[in-house]
Amino acid sequence: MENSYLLAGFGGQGVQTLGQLLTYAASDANKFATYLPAYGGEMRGGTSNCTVKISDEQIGAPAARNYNYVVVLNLPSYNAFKTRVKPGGTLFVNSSLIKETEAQEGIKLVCVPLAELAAEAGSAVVANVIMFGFICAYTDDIDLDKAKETMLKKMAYKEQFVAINTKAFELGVKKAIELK
Amino acid sequence: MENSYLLAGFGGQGVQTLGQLLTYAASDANKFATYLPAYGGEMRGGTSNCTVKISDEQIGAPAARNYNYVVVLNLPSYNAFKTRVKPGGTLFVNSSLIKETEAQEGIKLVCVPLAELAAEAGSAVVANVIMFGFICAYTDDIDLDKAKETMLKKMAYKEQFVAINTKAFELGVKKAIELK
Amino acid sequence: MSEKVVKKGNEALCEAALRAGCRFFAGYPITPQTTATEYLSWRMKEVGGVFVQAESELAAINMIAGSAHAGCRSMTATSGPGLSLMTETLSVMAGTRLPTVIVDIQRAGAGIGGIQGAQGDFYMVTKTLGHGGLQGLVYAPDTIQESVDIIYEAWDIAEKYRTPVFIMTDGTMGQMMEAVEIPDFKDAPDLSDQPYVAGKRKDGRAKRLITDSPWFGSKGNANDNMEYFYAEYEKMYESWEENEVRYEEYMIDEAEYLIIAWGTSARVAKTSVKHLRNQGIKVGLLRPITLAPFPKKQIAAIDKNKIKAVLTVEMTIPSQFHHEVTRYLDKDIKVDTYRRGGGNMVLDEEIEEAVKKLM
Amino acid sequence: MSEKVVKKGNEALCEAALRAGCRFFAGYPITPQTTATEYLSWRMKEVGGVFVQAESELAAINMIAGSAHAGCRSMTATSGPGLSLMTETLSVMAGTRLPTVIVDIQRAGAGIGGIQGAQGDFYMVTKTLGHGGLQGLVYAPDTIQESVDIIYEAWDIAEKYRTPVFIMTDGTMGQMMEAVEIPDFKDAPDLSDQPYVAGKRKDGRAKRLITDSPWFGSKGNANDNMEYFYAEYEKMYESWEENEVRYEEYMIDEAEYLIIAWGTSARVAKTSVKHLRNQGIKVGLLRPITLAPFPKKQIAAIDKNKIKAVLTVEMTIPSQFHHEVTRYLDKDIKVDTYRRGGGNMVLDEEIEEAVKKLM
Amino acid sequence: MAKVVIDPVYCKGCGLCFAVCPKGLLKTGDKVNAKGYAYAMQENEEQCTACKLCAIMCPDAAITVYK
Amino acid sequence: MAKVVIDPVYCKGCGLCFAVCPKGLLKTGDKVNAKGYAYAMQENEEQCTACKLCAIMCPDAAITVYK
Amino acid sequence: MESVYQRSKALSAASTSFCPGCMHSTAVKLICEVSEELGIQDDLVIMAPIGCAVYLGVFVQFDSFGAPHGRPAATGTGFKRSNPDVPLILYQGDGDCASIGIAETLHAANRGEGFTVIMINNQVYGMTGGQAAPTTLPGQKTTTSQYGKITEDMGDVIKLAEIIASFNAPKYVTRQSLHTPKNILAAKKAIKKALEIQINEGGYSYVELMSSCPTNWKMDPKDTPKYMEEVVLKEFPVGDLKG
Amino acid sequence: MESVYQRSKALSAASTSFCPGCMHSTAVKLICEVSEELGIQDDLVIMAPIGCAVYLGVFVQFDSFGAPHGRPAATGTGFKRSNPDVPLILYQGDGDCASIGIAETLHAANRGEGFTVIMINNQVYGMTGGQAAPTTLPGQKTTTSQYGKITEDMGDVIKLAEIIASFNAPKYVTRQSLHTPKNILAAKKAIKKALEIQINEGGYSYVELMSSCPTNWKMDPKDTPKYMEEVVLKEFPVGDLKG
Ligand SMILES: Cc1ncc(C[n+]2csc(CCOP(=O)(O)OP(=O)(O)O)c2C)c(N)n1
Ligand SMILES: Cc1ncc(C[n+]2csc(CCOP(=O)(O)OP(=O)(O)O)c2C)c(N)n1
Ligand code: SF4
Ligand code: SF4
Ligand code: SF4
Ligand code: SF4
Ligand code: SF4
Ligand code: SF4
Ligand SMILES: [Mg+2]
Ligand SMILES: [Mg+2]
Repeated sequence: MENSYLLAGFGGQGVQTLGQLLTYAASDANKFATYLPAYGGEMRGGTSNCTVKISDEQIGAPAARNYNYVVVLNLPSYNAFKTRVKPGGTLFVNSSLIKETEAQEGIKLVCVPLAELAAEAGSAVVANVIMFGFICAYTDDIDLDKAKETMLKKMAYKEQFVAINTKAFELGVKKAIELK
Repeated sequence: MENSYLLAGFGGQGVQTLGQLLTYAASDANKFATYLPAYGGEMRGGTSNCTVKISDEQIGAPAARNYNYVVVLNLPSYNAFKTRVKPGGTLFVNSSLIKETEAQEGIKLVCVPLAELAAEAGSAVVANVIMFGFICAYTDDIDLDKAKETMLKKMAYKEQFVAINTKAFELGVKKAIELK
Repeated sequence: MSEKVVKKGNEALCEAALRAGCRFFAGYPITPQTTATEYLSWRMKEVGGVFVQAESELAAINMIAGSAHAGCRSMTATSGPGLSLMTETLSVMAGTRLPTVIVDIQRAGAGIGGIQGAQGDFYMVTKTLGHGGLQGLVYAPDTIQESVDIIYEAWDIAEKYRTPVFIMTDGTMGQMMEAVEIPDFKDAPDLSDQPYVAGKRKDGRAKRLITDSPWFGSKGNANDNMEYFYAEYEKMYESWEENEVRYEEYMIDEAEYLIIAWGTSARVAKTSVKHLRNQGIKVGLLRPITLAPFPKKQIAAIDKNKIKAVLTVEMTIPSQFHHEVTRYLDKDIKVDTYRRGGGNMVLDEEIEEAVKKLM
Repeated sequence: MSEKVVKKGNEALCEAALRAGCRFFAGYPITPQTTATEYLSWRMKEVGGVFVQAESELAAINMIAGSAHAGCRSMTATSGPGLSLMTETLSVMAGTRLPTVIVDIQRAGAGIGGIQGAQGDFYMVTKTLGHGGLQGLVYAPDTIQESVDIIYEAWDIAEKYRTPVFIMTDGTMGQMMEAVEIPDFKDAPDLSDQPYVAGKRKDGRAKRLITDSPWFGSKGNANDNMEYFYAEYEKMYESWEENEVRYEEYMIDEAEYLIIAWGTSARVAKTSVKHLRNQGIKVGLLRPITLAPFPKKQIAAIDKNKIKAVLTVEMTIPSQFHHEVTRYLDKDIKVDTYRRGGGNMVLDEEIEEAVKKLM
Repeated sequence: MAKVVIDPVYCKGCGLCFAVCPKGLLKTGDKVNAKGYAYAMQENEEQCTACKLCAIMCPDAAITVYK
Repeated sequence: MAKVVIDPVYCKGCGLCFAVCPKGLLKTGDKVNAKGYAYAMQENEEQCTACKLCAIMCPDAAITVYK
Repeated sequence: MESVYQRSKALSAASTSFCPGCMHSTAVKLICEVSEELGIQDDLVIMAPIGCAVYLGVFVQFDSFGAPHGRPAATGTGFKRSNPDVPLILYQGDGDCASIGIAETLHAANRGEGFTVIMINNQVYGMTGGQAAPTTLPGQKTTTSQYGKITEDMGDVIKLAEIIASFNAPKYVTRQSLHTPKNILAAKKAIKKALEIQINEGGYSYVELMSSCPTNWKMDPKDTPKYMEEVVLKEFPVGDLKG
Repeated sequence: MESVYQRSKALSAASTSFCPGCMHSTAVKLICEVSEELGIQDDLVIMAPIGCAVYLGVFVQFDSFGAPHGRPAATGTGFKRSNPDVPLILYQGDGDCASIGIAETLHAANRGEGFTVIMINNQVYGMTGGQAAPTTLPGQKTTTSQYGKITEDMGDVIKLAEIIASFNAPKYVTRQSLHTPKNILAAKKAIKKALEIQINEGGYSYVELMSSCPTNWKMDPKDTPKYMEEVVLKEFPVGDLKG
């Protein structure tokens, strides 16, 4: 089993951290995982994106033509990447910023009201942690407890962040279960 | 017929000009001719030398292992190049500066008292022109009249030099005929 | 004890370099190498080494030469444009036979080109280090793990042969993260007895003259001496072909089709091989790990009676690696190439399609 | 009217460049190129052109690029170490496709090496202009006369293909004198309409963006656009193999032995061929005049039923040209090489001995 | 009677114009342009003196000043 | 009682020492060394004051000064 | 109502690729405005650097071409010598001009080549992600000086304008800043003067523009003017240095 | 009789390859004498340049190595940083140091690398046969300025010592001359001071030595001191510039 993810958003939305979290978590769960950022000058003033693959076997290309899961957190990303979902795959959109979405044949569209969830968590900064929880719960790629553990190890370097990150993660998980 | 020359001496003795004169003269006489100087940093504080080939046909390498004619104008050149004469070839030594010479088997040794001849010509500067005349007359590679013409064209850019260069050339020729 | 971590390719490589005893790094920022320079800018100090952000790649390469002359394990990392600027000094190093490590994190295209991973420096690095025709050893890992393992022994090999060693990765391998086992710290040997190391003359040893060794030899006059040494170098390069060739054979059992690829292309091709095998197509992969020496014999040994066709894969246009492979491949074997240029990565599905086209 | 003179190789070449319409030269002194720079330092002014003594070769090559962007026929000349310093910009020029002329007056060895003539820049110039794998056209005359004739049309070809053109001579050819026919002055064409020429926008023409053309194309996103152009470049290079290959066959009638050599080596080999023919040995010479495109087909066409053995000759060790020849030569033909290194010139008698050894 | 017009195509919402307006008329708007930037807007237009300071300051030449 | 000794191995006959000798004791000799240089010699040794100026001036460290 | 300030016609329709609040955009805008005012829009040629301004040619309505990182001054020399009548601007970053390209920069200035250098001093390598430049301030944190720049280790601040002003050949050498409207107007005047000298008398001119890199300074663009005023300009005082 | 001046033991038995009267030999001699006096003969490492002094290592009894033309300051940086205890001299020509290598020279000086540069200013490229250097005097005839150097064309005289002295990091910057015994003694003192600073305090020092190239100046060596006094030193005044 190999799953591929394309994660995209605006500079400040933390998609790189999101991609890295997925990779760390999958590795901690003894899976193979790769993370590849779009890097360098081309990002200037544009969107930020990265790709992640998670597999039971050694992974070849860390990128793909189309992805099992495409996660878009803002409108320009939606426009750029909405067609990059594999048949049978899922497109996650941040419905707080992306208001108008068209249904596409053969793929599943999942709307995540990220701003609302973040408000609930008490901070906009943890949007990517919410999304992390959401993805883990939705895709079942990574054991949820392991994922939370990894996230806390990487994100909660200060005691004060543990609670909010835990809450964010769980909000994401809850929402995923709801929408699944 | 192809003849090869190796000409060597001390920096100021004008061996490069000598080599070029031979090349100009042979070319003017519608022969093929090449001149190749030893060049660059390696000359610093050492001897100066060059090689000339004159032929009825297109010339290949402008240098050779050994030469038909080796002309050495000072002692270090004599020591360096005395063994580079082809069997049957000729070694011309400036006997004014090179006092002790050994005979070598199979080659001809010709001593040219260049200082004396230059004194006779009235200037040390024209030693190379003397040698030019000498070589032309000795080797018969180039028609003597043509050689003189070329020499005057190249060397006697000022009227006042015509006479002395002519004299130098002829002194060389005379000596060659004498020693031949 | 080695350590398993999830790290960026560039950072894992640099960490392994430190653990191999490298204590001098000079580099100039260039995408996609920057994360290497940035990492070492603080990490090198932690291990007591020297980090210099050079004013240019030209300066960087000469700095690591200077450090090598001091007996220190030194390295630089760069990408195509920077590597081109290093050419003159690379040829000096090959002439002086200085053991250093140069990492080329390739990006796309000639000139300014693009910043995405590519494999277009193959000829530049393998054919001749600048003018004069001398060479170095060139390694091309296909995973972060292999790049770590290779750099961990790179100086040992560099010092064994007194030669610059190249490690060629690319933007993809440099920027991506995956799990990797980083080996333990080991000590660099004392190199002060080496003929290229200057300073600290002990016990009245004679002075050393180490500029371009073929200059100061005793084999006749300057030309003949240089000629002698260069012929010796050639013999050394030939000995590499006997002793230092590395390659990987992947799922070649009963293969009827063979992919030949290196670095990231080969990594991707492995997935293709798996997929195709699952579809019952008997395909395998031959992957040169050393690009110089090139596995000439292994390629020449590919049996036309067993292999129906060969596909080379590389991430650069015009072809480079492909031409090198076909130089040695039996002329009777059908061969094609699949390439991407401009910084586009080859993808497993693309390779699979290309193999099927050959069938 | 052309003019017959006895001139140094470097000076004859430079004079012919001026007559071909070159009006910008930038160079940095390096033996054995210095006489070219020195000659043009005064002579360029006489014809109304610009001479710049650059602060380095790196500056020189960029200066001639700038002059080409101004629509001027520009050139530089250097030797190995200087050419290595130009590598990055050569790759830029190949990418931007700038028509310029680069003369490499080769000297011996890698690094500082020696200053005597040699042929060790073969790979560097023919395999890839630095990183990224692009190429230029490469000419290798074997006499001063041929170097004059080639440079006289060099810009015409450079402009036809929009490519840098290389002329490879060596210290011997550069420093020696012989009689040569120098052609008449001709006018350079007006290049202001060329897409790489900036300034003087007339009649409201649109602005031009000429940095690295593969950057600003319209073939999809940045990567795809670059990929497209590089594939086009490859096609152009392949077209050169059809249309631009030049070579000389010398006394090959009924030849049983064939020497393959270029530049000064080939010049010397001609004498050997004559000598051997006089001795009744049926030997001929095949001489590539273009090194890129390389006369692959001509070499591949050498008939094993007619030719008993081939001898390659080159003035560099380790082998470069030899490997390129054997890549194309029928494997059934016996082949050997005769080489000199360290700046030693090959001599006709040496080649003759080498041929006889093959018999 | 003066005003400024901020072109949403060019405005990147950097806010450099805010502090230089002597009247404090400029602020982040509530709309986002195609690139995703919340571009600037002028409020209390009637107080604008067309002093041009904002336009001079604007790196992206997004401001046209009318008088 | 002083004097200088000029080593013909190192002297290149450049003459730089000639003008700096306050006594004018140095000049081109009549012998030529292995490299072909007419090397310098001291005359009127007895006038030498061992002032060392010649030796300081000599680029090639060919002069030893005795006192 | 009439417009009293509008977008220069010498700017392209395309928005620049610079980050929000980046004063590279300011510099480009000023060059365009000056070219309009001098009526040289059709003639002016601009060289794009390797750096954040690498796509410069896309944003302006001039012919443009480029050079490898650090080499504009050499390439510009070749261009201008072959085309002395064409006004030429070399647009360069501080890394480009003062680090890798300092040899070409200084030698061209010393020869008095007839072009104008506009040097954007933002104290970092912007394009590659904020590494230290020769202009990085002592103590400044960058991605290669994560605990603050130690000059003993990484070198002191290089003041290129001062070095260039010490040469005889340059006709005009100035340092200006882009952090306030007043400074921007002064910078514009300087650019104009430089181009006028180039066109009317010929000769070399150098305009260094103190600029910002909010992205790599990790600073809200709104905070950059104050930081520049209080910290940066202390190290890099503005004003004419020559001519 | 006792010898009161003799050939330094740090010199090799081999005669230098420099031309008669060339002051390269003087400079090498002084370095050897200083190394003896400081007792660092076994430790001192000297970098040979590409230039007439390329064989420097043959003439002295020190470990030596080289760098490509123009790059000694970078190579020296690598060496000295990895071996801070070893005294290091970079022996360079004016072409090497101020033309092709000016970037490396200035950046190393600005970083304050802990070595001593001895720069031989003979106003030409000696080794390659006397082409113009950045130090060539206005009007001076060389093989690339056969009618005399026109500074508008070939660039003004570059005064490297002055530029280097304008940096903060260098500890000692001086220009001395080798054309009279008095100047030679002063030059020797300067070399000694530079090495003492390097060894005792650490830091960068630069000693420029005005020198001759009788061969390429086409001048009898005997005439060089007068020419240097009357012409060269007018353009390049001697004395300490810093420290
Ligand atoms: C030879 C070479 N080395 C390195 C690079 C990578 N590079 C691109 S831009 C840049 C620095 C840009 O900094 P600066 O000149 O200050 O411009 P800015 O982006 O800050 O405006 C570097 C190092 C390159 N393109 N080429
Ligand atoms: C890259 C490169 N370019 C050019 C040369 C040729 N070259 C050798 S020495 C030299 C100049 C030497 O002049 P300078 O540094 O002043 O030393 P000098 O000989 O005058 O002491 C040059 C240009 C070279 N060796 N390498
Ligand atoms: S023109 Fe002046 S008053 Fe009007 S918005 Fe701009 S800065 Fe404010
Ligand atoms: S300065 Fe310009 S770009 Fe920035 S917010 Fe104001 S109008 Fe927008
Ligand atoms: S020591 Fe003084 S007096 Fe004696 S020869 Fe030398 S300079 Fe003259
Ligand atoms: S200065 Fe020295 S080398 Fe010159 S002539 Fe006098 S002793 Fe000889
Ligand atoms: S990275 Fe910095 S310099 Fe580059 S565009 Fe962004 S803010 Fe401007
Ligand atoms: S060429 Fe000039 S610098 Fe070189 S050794 Fe001779 S005199 Fe000295
Ligand atoms: Mg910058
Ligand atoms: Mg010099």
